Amino acid sequence: MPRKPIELPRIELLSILDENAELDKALEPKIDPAGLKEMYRFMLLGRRADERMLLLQRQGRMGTFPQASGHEAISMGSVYTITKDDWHVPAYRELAGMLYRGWTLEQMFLYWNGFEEGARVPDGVNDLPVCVPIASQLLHATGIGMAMRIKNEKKVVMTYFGDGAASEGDTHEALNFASVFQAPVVFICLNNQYAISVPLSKQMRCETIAQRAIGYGIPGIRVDGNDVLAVYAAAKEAVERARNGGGPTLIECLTYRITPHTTADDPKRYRSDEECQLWMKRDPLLRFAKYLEKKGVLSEKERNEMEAELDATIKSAVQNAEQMAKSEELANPLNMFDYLYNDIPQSLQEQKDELAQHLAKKKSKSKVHVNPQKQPANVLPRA
Amino acid sequence: MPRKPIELPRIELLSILDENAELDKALEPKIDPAGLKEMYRFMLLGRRADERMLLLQRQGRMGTFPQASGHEAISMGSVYTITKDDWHVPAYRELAGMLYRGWTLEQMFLYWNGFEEGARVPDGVNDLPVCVPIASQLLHATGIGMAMRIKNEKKVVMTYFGDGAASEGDTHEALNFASVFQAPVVFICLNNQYAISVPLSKQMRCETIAQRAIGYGIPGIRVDGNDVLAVYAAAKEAVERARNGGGPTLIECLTYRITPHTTADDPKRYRSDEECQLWMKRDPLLRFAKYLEKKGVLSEKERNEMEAELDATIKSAVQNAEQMAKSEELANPLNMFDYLYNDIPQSLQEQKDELAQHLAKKKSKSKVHVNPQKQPANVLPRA
Amino acid sequence: MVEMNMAKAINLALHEAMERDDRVVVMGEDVGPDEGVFRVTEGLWSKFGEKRVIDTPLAESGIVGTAIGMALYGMRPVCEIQFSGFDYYSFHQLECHASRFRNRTRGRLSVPMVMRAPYGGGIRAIEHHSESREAIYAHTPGLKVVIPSGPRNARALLHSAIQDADPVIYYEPKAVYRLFREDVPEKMETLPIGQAQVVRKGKDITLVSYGASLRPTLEAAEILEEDDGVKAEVIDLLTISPLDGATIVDSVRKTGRAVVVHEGPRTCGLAAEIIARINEKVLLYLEAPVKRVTGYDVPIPYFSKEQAYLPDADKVLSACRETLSF
Amino acid sequence: MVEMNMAKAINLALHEAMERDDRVVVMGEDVGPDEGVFRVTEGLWSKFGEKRVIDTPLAESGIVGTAIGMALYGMRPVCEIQFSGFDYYSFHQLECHASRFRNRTRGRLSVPMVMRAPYGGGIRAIEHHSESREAIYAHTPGLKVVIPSGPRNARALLHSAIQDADPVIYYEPKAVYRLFREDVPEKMETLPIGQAQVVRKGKDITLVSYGASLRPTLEAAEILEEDDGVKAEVIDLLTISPLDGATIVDSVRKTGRAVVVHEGPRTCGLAAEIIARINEKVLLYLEAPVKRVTGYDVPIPYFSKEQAYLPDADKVLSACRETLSF
Ligand SMILES: Cc1ncc(C[n+]2csc(CCOP(=O)(O)OP(=O)(O)O)c2C)c(N)n1
Ligand SMILES: Cc1ncc(C[n+]2csc(CCOP(=O)(O)OP(=O)(O)O)c2C)c(N)n1
Ligand SMILES: [Mg+2]
Ligand SMILES: [Mg+2]
Repeated sequence: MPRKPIELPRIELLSILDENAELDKALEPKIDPAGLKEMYRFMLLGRRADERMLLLQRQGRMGTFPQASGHEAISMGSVYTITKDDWHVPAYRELAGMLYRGWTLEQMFLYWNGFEEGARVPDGVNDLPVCVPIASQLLHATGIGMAMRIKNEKKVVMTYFGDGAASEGDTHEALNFASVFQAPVVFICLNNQYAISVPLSKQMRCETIAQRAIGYGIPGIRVDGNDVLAVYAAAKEAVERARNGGGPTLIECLTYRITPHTTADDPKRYRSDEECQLWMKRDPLLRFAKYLEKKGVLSEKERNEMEAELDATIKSAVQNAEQMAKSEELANPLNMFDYLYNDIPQSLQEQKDELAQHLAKKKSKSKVHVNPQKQPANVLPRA
Repeated sequence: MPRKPIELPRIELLSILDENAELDKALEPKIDPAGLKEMYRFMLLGRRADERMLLLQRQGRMGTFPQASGHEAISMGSVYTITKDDWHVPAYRELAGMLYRGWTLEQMFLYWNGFEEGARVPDGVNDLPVCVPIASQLLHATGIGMAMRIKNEKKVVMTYFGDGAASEGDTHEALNFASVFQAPVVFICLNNQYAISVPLSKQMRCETIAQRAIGYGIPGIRVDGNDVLAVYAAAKEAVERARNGGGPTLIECLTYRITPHTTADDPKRYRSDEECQLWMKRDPLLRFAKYLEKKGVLSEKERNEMEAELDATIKSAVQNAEQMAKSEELANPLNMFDYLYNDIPQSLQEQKDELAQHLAKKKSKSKVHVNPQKQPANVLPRA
Repeated sequence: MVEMNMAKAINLALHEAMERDDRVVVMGEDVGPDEGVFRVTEGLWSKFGEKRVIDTPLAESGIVGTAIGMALYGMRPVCEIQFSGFDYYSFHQLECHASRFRNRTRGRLSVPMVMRAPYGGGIRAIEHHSESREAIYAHTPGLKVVIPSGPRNARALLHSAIQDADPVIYYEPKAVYRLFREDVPEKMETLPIGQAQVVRKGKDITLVSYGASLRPTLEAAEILEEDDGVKAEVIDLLTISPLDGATIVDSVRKTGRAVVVHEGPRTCGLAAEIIARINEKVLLYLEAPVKRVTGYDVPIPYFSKEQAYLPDADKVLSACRETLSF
Repeated sequence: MVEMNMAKAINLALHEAMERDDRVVVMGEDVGPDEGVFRVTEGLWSKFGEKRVIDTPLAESGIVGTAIGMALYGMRPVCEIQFSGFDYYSFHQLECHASRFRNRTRGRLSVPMVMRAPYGGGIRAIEHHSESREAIYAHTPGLKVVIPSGPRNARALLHSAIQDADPVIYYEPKAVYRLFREDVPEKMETLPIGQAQVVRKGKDITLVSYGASLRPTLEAAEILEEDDGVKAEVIDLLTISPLDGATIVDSVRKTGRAVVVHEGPRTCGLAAEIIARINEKVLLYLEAPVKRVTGYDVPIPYFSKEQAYLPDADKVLSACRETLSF
C-alpha cells in the first residue's frame, strides 16, 4: 500500500445574520416572536448590567470583574436551546445566560463584590456557579453528562470555555471523556481572540478551534459568535443530537473581546484600538435589534421602553445588593467556617471560637490594629 | 454565507514493508547495508535483552518491568534518523533505541532492579532516562526543542508516548506548545492498542491518533509500527522538516502489545489470545529479517551468529550488573541523601546522620527487627 | 465473621456499597474487566456492568474532574487513582473544586465523592509507585483524609467515606493489602471518620501512627514490653484529617512521652502537626521531646533501598528508648 | 541606593539576571507585551525580545513542564504562574520531575529553574487569587522555597534563586508588591538561600514569620515594646525550605517563648514544622506553648471578609500576650 489519505469529517463555518443584518433566509431558525423578544431582553439585560457594574467598579462599589459585553449572542443563542431540566455550566462571561437561567442581578453584584452568597445556585436552577480556574469546569460538565447517561435521562449539559482555555489539559481530557462516554454535552468555545493579552496566534496554530473536534471523533463547527441566530441554530442541532444519544459537539463561536479582559486590564498595552473599533461595529445586539425591527417583532420604541425598564430593575437590584451586603448574615466573617463541611469538625470549631473571641475583643477595644483595608489601587491584580 | 466547509490537511497511512515482507519499491528508503545491519542488530539486542529480563524476573532476579518486545521497529526506525547531537526522550518501551543511543545493558538491568544508577544518563548521551509518569516527558521534550530554537541550533528531539498517554492533558499541552513555538520535536505515538487493560475503543473515539495533528496545525501521519522501513521513512521526513524550521510532527505507529503490559500483568483477563496470535505473525523482526535476507544484506547464518554473539554480551552484562548491585557505591542506602541537591542542606545532613547511626547500630546488633523484605508475590503491583 | 486480607475487605465494601446504593459508581484506570491492578475491584464489573464500573481513559484530572461532576449531580462516585504518586495530576480539581463547592455555594451543592489510591512503599515497585504524601491533602481545607490499617477498619471506613456528605481521600496502604488476614463481621459496619483508636493500652509512652506504619509501631510496642518492661500506648489515627487531637492529647497527658511514626517525608508532615497539637494542649506534661520516626526529606529511593527509607520496628524502638531515657 | 517597591525590585532583578546571563529566559502567561498582570516583567519583552521573554499558551503544566525541559538543556528558565492558586495544575511536573531529576540521574542532570508566583491575600481579588499553600512545596523533597518580605531581599533572593543549581519556588507576597518602598543598592547583591534573618533583636519572646505576614508581626513587636515593655525578637525566614532551624532554635533557647505567624492554613503548615523543630531541639527551654497565628483551615473567604482570615497585628499581639502570661 502506498501513502493513502484517510477520510475526514467536514468542519463548517456558519453565519446566518451577518454584520449588516443581512439574513440568510434558508438558514433562519424558527423562533416565535415571544421567544425572539425574550432572547433580546436578556441580551440587553446582560449588557446593561455589565455596563452598570463597570460604573460601580469605577466608583469603588464593585470588585474587579471580567466584562461580558459583546458575548451576549453566544450566551443567549446557546442557553436558549436547553430547558430548565438541562444543565448550564458557565465559565465567567455568561452573564446574560445566567440571568436567563434564574440567577438574580443581586447575586451577580454580590459575587463580584466578594460575597460567596453570589455563587449560591438558586433553588431549582440546574447551573454551576461562575468558574475561575480556567477549563476546570469542563470536566464537571462532562461528569454531569456521564451521570445523565448512566441514569438513562434525556438531558443535556451546555458548557463554556474560552480560546485560551482551549490550551489547558483539562479541556482535552473533558472533550475526550465526553467523546468516549458519548456524554450529552455541548461545548461552546467563546473564541474572542484573546486570553488577557495573548492573541490567538500565540495561543495555537490551527486555523480553527472547531477542527479539534476531529481529534475526538465528534462533530465540530465554527459559527459567527456575534450572530445570535447562527449560535442558536448550531446549538439547537447539537442539543438535539446529544439528547438523542448522539454525544457531544464542539461549537466554536468566533467573536472579539471588545472590552478589557477585566476592569483591571489595559488593552492598549497589547492591541490596536482600530482592531477593536472594527469589531464594535459587529455588535451582536445592534444586529439582532435590526433583525427584530425588520421582522416587526420589536420596534425601536419598544426597545427603548425595554431598556428603560431593565435599567430601573438594575438600579433597584444594586440597592438591594448593597443592603444585603450589610446584613449580619452576609457580613459576619464567622460564616467562613459554617459551610465547609456538612458538620464542622472539632478542631475547626476551635478555630471559629478563636476568631470569634478575637473579633469580640477587637470590637470592645479602642486602639485597633488591622492590615490596611485598602491597598493602593495599583496592587489590584489585572487578571 | 451558508454553511461552508473549511479546508483540512491530509492525514495519510503509510506502509512500505507489509507483514508478508512484500516491499513497496517506490517508497523504499535508501539506507546503506551497514546501516540496515546496525538497525537490525539493535532491534535484536533489544528483543533478546527483553526476553532475558523476563527470565530473570521469573527467577526473582529482576523487578517488575514493562516488556518492549514488539516495539523494536518503532524505536529503531525513528531513533536511527537522528544524530548524537539530537535528543532522545523515551517513555519506557524504547529499550532498543536506548541501547543504540549508548545506554548500557547493565544500566537497563540495574534500573528495573531498583537502582537509580540505571537512570544515570551516560556521559555524552543526549537522552532523558525512562519516564514513568505517563505523558509528562512530552513537555520536557518540547522544552528542549524550544531551547534549541532559542539558541538557533539545527537540532531535533525525538520523543515517545503511548495510545493511553494520548489521553493525558500533558500530551495536549506538549503538542500545542510545540506547534505554537514551532519546536523541532518529533512525537512518536506507540499505538499498541492497549493501556494496560484498556483497549483503544475505550481510550478514544477518533479513527486515528494521527488526525489529532489537525487540531494543532502540524503534520500527522499513521504508519505501520511493525514496519521499520515505514517508521524510518516517516521519521526521516519529520526530522528533516523539524531541522529546517518546519516545526513538530505527530507520527502514530500502529502496532500491538504482544506481551503483557508488565511482568505483573495478566492479559487473559481482558483480551483474547487469538488477537494476540494474529499480531505475533506481524513481528517486526521477522519481517525485517526477510527483507535483509532478500536484499542480501544479512543471511540466516549471519543472523544466527549475530544472535549468539548478542546473547553472550547480554549474559556477561547480567553478571556485571549483579556485581555492581553488590558494590558499596550502589548498595549503600545512605546514598539516598547524596544527589537530591547540589549541596546537602543542614537539616537533611542531620537526617542522613540519623539513618547512618541507625544502620550502624543495626549491624552491630544480633536481634534485628525489619519489615519483611519480601512480600507475597501477589502484592506486587500489576502496573 | 469471615477472615480476609485488606484488599478483599475493601473489595467487599465496594460490593456492599454498590448493592445498597445505586448512586455509587466505581471509576478509574483498569478497574473494569482487569479488576484493578491490585484486584481491589474484583467482581464489580461483571456484577454491576460497565455503566457503574467505568474504565476511564488514562487521565487523572479527567477521572477526578468528572467524578466531581457526577457527585454534583447526585451520584456517589468512588474513583480510583492507580497509584497515589499520580494523583498530583488531579490535585487542582480537588483543591479548587471538590473541597470548595459546598462552601462556595453556601451549602447548596456538595461533592460526596471518594478518591481511592494505594499509597506507600514496601512492595518493590518502580519509581512513583511508593509515594506517601497524605499531608498535602491534610493541608487542604474541605477534604477529609482516611487511612485504614487493617482489613476490618478498611471495610468499615470505606463505607463511612462513601456515605459521607463531603469528599474523602481514602489512602490504601498497599504494602498491607495482602500482608495479613483478619476477621471481618458478616454484617456491614461503619466507623466514625475523624476518630482515632487506642489499639494498645499503655501508661509509659504514646506511639501515634496510621496506615502501613502501624504494624512496625505495634511490633516495637511489644518488644518494648518484652525487653524493657515498658508499656506503650499505641494510637491508630485512621483519619488524618480532620485530626483527632483529643485522643492523642489525652494519652500524652497520661504518658508524658510520645513518638509519631509515618512514612511520608518529615518536613510539614503529619508528625509535625501532631507535635504542634501536643505543644498547644499538654506542653507541660511532656517529659521529653516528641520524636519523629518518618520518611526522610528525599524521594523514597528505588526499591533496592526502600526498606532503609521506611520506618521499621528498630527505628521506632530506638526512638522510644531515647525518649524514655531522655 | 535607589528607593523602590517590591514589584520594581523583582523586575530589576529580572533585568539584571537577563543581562548578565543569556541562559535566563522568562516565560508565562501575559509576561510579554502586557508585562505581567502585576507589571513585574515590565520592560523585559521590549528589551530582550520574544525569544527570551515568552508569552506561553494558557497551560500551567505546559509552562512548568517545558521550563523543566529548557533547564535540562542548560537554560535558566524563570517561569511565572500568574497566581499561586493555579500552580496546582503543574504540581505533578514539579513533584515528579523538577524535584527529582538530579537524584534520579545521580547528579548527571539537574533542573536549575525558578517558578515565580504571586501568593497570598489582602488585595481584594476574586476566588483562587489569594491562596497561600507554600507548605505543599516545603513538603516536597528536592525543591527549595523562597519567600521574600521586602524590596531589597526580594531582589537579592531572586538572584540567588536564578543562580541556584536546583529548582526554586519563589513565592511573591502580592499584598506587599506596592505596599512600601525601600532602599535597594545600586550594586547587584544576593542572599544565601536557606538562611533566616533576625530582623529585630529581643530577649523576651521569639516571633517567626515570612512573606506578607512579616509586617503585622513587626507591627505587633513594636506595640509590645511601647505598650508592654516587652522585647520581641523577630525572625524573617526568607527561605521556608530548606528551613533554617538553627536561627529559630537559638532565639527560642534565649527567649523561651515563641509565636509563629503565616497566612496559609494551620494544619500541616509551616508553623507546625517550626514547632516540631523547637520541640526537638529546645523543648526544655520553653516556658509556654508555642502559639500559631495562621490562616484557618478553610479556603480564604471571598474578599469582603478576607481581612478577618489573615493574620494581623492584633492577632499576633493577643497571641504574644497569652504566651507571655502563660
Ligand atoms: C488555571 C488558570 N490559569 C490562569 C488564570 C488567570 N486567567 C484568568 S482569565 C485568563 C485568560 C482566559 O482567556 P480565555 O480562555 O480566552 O477566556 P476569555 O477571558 O478571553 O473569555 C487567565 C490567564 C486562571 N483564572 N486559571
Ligand atoms: C500519570 C500516570 N497514570 C497512571 C500510570 C500507571 N500506568 C503505567 S503504564 C499505564 C498504561 C499506559 O498505556 P499507554 O500509554 O498506551 O502505553 P503502553 O504501556 O501501552 O506502551 C498506566 C495506566 C502512570 N505510570 N502514570
Ligand atoms: Mg479569550
Ligand atoms: Mg498502549
